[in-house]
Amino acid sequence: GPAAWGADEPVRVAVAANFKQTMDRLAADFSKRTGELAPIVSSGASGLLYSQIVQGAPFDVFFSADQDRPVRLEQDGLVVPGSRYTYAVGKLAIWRPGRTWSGTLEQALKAPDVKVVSIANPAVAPYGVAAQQVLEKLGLWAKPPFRVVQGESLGQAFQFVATGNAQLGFIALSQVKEAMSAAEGTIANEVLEIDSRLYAPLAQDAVRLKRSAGKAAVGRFLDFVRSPEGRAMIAAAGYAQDP
Amino acid sequence: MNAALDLTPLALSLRLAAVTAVILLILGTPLAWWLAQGRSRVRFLVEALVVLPVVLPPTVLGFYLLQLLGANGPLGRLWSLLDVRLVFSFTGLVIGSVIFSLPFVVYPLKGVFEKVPRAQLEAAATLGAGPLDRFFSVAVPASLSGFLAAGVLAFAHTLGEFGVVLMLGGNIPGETQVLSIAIYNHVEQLQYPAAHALSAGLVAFSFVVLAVLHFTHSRTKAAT
Amino acid sequence: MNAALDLTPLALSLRLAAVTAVILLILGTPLAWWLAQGRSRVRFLVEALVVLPVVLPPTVLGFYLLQLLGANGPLGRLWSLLDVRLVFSFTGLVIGSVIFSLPFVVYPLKGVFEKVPRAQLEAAATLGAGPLDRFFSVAVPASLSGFLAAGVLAFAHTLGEFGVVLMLGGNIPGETQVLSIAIYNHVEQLQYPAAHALSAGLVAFSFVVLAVLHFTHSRTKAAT
Amino acid sequence: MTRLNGRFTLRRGGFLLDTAFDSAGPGVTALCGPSGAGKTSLLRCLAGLEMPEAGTLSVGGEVWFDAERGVSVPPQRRSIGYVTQEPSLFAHLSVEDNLLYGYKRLAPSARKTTLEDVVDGLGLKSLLPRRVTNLSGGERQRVAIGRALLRSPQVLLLDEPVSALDVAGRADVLRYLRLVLERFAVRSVYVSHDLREAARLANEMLWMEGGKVVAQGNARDVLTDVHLPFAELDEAESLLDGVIEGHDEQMGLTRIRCANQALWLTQVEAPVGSSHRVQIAARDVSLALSAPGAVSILNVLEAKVSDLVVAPRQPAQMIVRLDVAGHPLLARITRKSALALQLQTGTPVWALVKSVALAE
Amino acid sequence: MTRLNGRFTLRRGGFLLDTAFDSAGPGVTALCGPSGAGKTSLLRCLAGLEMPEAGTLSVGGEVWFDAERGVSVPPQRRSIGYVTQEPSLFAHLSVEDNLLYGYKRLAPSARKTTLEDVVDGLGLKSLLPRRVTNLSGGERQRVAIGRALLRSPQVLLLDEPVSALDVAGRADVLRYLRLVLERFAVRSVYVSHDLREAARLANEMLWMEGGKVVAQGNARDVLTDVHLPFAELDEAESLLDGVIEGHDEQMGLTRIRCANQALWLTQVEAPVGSSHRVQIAARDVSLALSAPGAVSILNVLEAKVSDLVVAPRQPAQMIVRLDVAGHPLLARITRKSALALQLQTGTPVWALVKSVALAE
Ligand SMILES: Nc1ncnc2c1ncn2[C@@H]1O[C@H](COP(=O)(O)OP(=O)(O)OP(=O)(O)O)[C@@H](O)[C@H]1O
Ligand SMILES: Nc1ncnc2c1ncn2[C@@H]1O[C@H](COP(=O)(O)OP(=O)(O)OP(=O)(O)O)[C@@H](O)[C@H]1O
Ligand SMILES: [Mg+2]
Ligand SMILES: [Mg+2]
Repeated sequence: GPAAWGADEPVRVAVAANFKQTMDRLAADFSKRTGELAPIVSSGASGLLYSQIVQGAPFDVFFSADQDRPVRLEQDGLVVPGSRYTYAVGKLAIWRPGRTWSGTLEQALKAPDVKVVSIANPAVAPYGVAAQQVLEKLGLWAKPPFRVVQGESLGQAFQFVATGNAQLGFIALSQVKEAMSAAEGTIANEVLEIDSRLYAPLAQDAVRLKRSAGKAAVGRFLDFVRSPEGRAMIAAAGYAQDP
Repeated sequence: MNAALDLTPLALSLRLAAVTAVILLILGTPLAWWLAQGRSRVRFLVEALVVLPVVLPPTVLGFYLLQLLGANGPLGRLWSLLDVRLVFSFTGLVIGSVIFSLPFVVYPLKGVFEKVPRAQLEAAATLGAGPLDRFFSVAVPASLSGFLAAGVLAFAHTLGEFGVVLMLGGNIPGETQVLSIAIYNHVEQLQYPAAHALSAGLVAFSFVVLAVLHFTHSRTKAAT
Repeated sequence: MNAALDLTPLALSLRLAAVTAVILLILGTPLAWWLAQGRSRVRFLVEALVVLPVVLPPTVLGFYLLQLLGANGPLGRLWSLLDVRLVFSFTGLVIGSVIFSLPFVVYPLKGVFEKVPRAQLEAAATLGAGPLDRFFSVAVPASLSGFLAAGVLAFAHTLGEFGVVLMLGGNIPGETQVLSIAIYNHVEQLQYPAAHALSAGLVAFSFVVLAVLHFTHSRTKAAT
Repeated sequence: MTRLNGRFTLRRGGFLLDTAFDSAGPGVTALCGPSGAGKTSLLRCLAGLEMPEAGTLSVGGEVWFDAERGVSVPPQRRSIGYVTQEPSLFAHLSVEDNLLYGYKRLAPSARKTTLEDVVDGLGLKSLLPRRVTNLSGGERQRVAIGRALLRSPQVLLLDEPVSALDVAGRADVLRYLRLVLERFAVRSVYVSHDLREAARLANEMLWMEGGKVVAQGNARDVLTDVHLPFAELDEAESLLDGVIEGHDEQMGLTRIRCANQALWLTQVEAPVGSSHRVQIAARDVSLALSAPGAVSILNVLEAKVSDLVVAPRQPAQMIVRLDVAGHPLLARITRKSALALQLQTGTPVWALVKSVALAE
Repeated sequence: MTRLNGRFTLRRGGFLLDTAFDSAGPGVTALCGPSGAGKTSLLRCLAGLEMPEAGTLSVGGEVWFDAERGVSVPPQRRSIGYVTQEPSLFAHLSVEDNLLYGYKRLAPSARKTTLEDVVDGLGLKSLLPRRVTNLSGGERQRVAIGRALLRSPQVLLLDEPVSALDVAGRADVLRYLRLVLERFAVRSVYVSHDLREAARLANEMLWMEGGKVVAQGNARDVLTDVHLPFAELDEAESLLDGVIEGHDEQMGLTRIRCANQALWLTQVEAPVGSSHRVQIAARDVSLALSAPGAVSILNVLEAKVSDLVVAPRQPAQMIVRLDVAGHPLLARITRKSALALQLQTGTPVWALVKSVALAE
């Protein structure tokens, strides 16, 4: 029942799937430093989290993968006014397993053995939109010399490459670190970060939800995420900060 | 974070699958019996209706259920008067799973119920058994394999279910984060070893449970 | 993007569901018959095995199938020698859907096959019908409702399926982007009117098809 | 006793059951008729398993069915035992549990018999723990009979209950059945194609054809009416009531006085002075104009021809109805013999009775 | 003709079928015995529906089963028609399609009969378009018989095929069956609890008890052997072969010469001079020491007592085997009569035969 979010309740965080691991680390670190309860982290696609929040999901803060959904929540009046801010800006990269990087992005994409390229679904994932923009800029979107397969999420776009079904994939730079931490071995030298001018900034916004009112720990957690320590952890995960 | 060792999602999944299977058997049995043996002319409409939950993608079904049962949904408001939250709780998972696996219980049961020999039901009636008594003393024992099938499908389908549960439950660790979501998360987070371990465990565990169930059932059949 | 008017995903979904249901009936029927009437002692193991595809979350199942059937997977390599691509193609969708809906075909069929009267099979044998002939001339007509149930479940479950299809298909518009993915995308993008329109269309269409099927079946049963 | 009366109109495809019946009882009413006459359909209406479009049924004064008033007592609340033409045992229960199915559903006070009694009477002892699916045809029938008896019904419906039994087994079962029916004053409707079997049990007979009861009455009268279909059957027979006069222990015979004359039959266990009914097959009766000399035929009765017709389906045979001191007795002889003996109504004759059996 | 011989060992729970048999044919072999004797089990072994642990079966010289050599021709490749004790019609097919099921699966050249013939012979015309689920018991049996006949089998297995038919229907069906069996020289094994019925059809009889064939032989000999179980049955009877001597058109009678004496029976449609077999029920035979005077009994035969025993189950009765010019004839009389007539082996007697019927 509603009594469940009393004062000594842990902070409940809804986070876009691509930021989940970073959030897990932030939460653990927060708890270790402050001695407070570790926040409970629920992840999902941003659009689904949005629907759940509208329907009263018990989340205190929402870390979206884009700016659109937090804005919508603001308009819906579910957000503590003034709490929206950009907590990270994503970096797009391409991953070409099996070879140490050389040459340009364009060369890589036009290599004859690149038959399948995976991206996140532009319809649902901001990174997909960014990938589409890159391909458009390079004139490879309308009639690509390869097949474009779309993952429902960044994770799936990554898996298509990881399983060898795509020779090249557009991923988030943050996934490189994740893959390393997940003992996939380092793939850092198989990855090329894409010039951020080729795509619109991947700003990811967070909001504090109104229902967290009166729960002081929420403010402390958000402060921690915004603190230099928190920002350092986000940067280390492969994100830029708000420009 | 070493989620591979966190057994909460597994326990939650098993509890959810068991509760769902039991509720589905309780709800699905009379429905299937009515479909199989009833005389109403509109049965075919209900037969079609029962299948509809699975033609929608689970996440989308979950989305609509969320609209219906959520804080702003018509049913959600009603229940919140009773201080019961239907979504983002175990209750929500159960409701979603029950709806989503309904056809997999109703159809196999209906199939075997149709084959209960009418002569045996009539014999039971002339021997003094009323409709309910006939159902339990004749139809149920003659349909055990159907119950097993229905239960197994409901249990397994609920174990693997993901979209509805994610939507209605909210992926809250320790509360609504079931095993399927946990595995999904691991895959999504590229934590493959953890995903493999959990998947293998789930598959092996399910296999053993199912094999034991079927083996026991085949023994029972041979014995009676 | 006005996908509400784009009927390609719908056509693809229907084709996928139909092909999957047909293949599943073709594969599932002998398997179910063997499980129902065979004498092997290891049937219970196979019965358990058949259910395993649904205990894994669909996306995760898709992930493993991708490993197996993909370019670097053992089966994928084999088939690529024949210049057949198993993933990111309609073939891939079909394979994934078939595996994922297998229990929903095998179990209902097995249920009715078990109830085919042995006396009738024996009568057919003494009248000169070999095993295959007996199966088609006695068991199949006696099990029509089981086939209907199996077909309906396979069709509907494939229509709504999402995770496996997404993983094996790669969501390629016009090729592997089925309706369930399209609807999901709309929901995810908060394009609710489009999502509602597609969902309502899918549900209404399915309802009509299913109702007609069941109505026809109930007529046939009454007539013979 | 329990009177069964009513009428039913039931349409099933091209078949129309449309008949009235009134059977006062007591005891067994035999229901006979050709295949497809509607015997099973009538029993199903009595049991409440068919819902006639029109009609009524009252049993011992209680209304069980009345289409107009919308009354229809469901089968489980009619006190019936129904042994169907093809036994439908519960495949998932053992023989014992099949037998006890109806018994368990009775209030202990309503139980008229016990498992032991029925098991002994029907010879089911060795079958009790068996599953029913691999019983032989005759075993299945006996279990079905036992199950119906253990329900201790007011009315017992028997649809060819012993058709799969061999002659000896059939006799055993019928003997036991007769005993139970009498002991508990059960009303019974008994479908049989074997007229001798039916006559041995029945007080009353119904003959159905084309969905209608076309002849009905006291078994003795119906059986010996030369204008009714019974008399023309191979198994036609007569029933005579009598009193036991004595036993010839040495020969194993019993003398019974029927129609004021003595008849010998195989010794029966019954006290001198007790009343019994005997049955005499028409084909076992020969006729002579004078008292015969030394023959192996024990029983010779003085009689008078009261009616005679040519057997409708066998024109070489005549059916002769005799009057034995007021009691009807059927004889079947060839037309040649009848002509040689110059039989006509009123001719005094000697009836040579080859075989006499106790009917009850 | 098709000889059936072999032996089977088949264990089913507590029951052991363990018997050898050798039935040379031609024609019908009757299989009788008490309920649970193993008759159905034996037929199922013949049909190939049971797999005996040991044994052999050869039919007309062809090996259908040999456990040791691992030979077992599957049912569908044995040329059998099997009418089971409880008819198992195909519920999803019409009566017509049921009838044609086996027929359609035969090469046209192997078809010995036609749908029309069978439908006419069994009176199934009006049932053809019907679904089988609502047929009456007797109708179901006739359809099952028709279905088996239309398979044009070499061997026909009949398990109480007419148990649900009324007397007239039964006679019609058996008449037709006899016709077909003869016309197409079909070998048949016929289980029946009605000995008269069996005798009317059979050349040979097997008696089973407790899973074993305990008596076997020519129907005439087996039936009249006073030491075999047949003779003690109520329905015990004798078979005599004879030649038609003439017809009495006016009286509707036929004279047949059997055992050198004349017997009268209901007129039959058969040319003078043709051979026939007649059956005489033991209970229809009375004995006299002197030639009787005017009686309605047409047939009086000179005979000699060749054997006599007290009926094992009915100690008041005696079973007497007569020798009528070398042919055996059974009579059943009371012990009292036997004593009065002072019968012993060798006593010359007159056999008064109440009723004679054509057996084939
Ligand atoms: N739905 C139906 N449509 C047409 N005829 C039907 C239907 N149901 C029953 N009949 C016919 O009704 C008749 C009476 O059936 P019933 O079973 O009462 O006969 P019966 O007297 O018991 O015969 P039997 O002695 O052969 O068992 C049969 O000829 C049967 O074919
Ligand atoms: N699995 C089993 N376990 C124990 N006994 C069995 C089994 N199967 C059959 N029997 C017994 O075998 C015996 C022979 O059966 P069968 O059906 O051959 O008898 P039958 O001679 O045809 O009798 P009926 O005249 O009653 O039909 C029966 O007593 C039956 O109960
Ligand atoms: Mg009937
Ligand atoms: Mg039998």
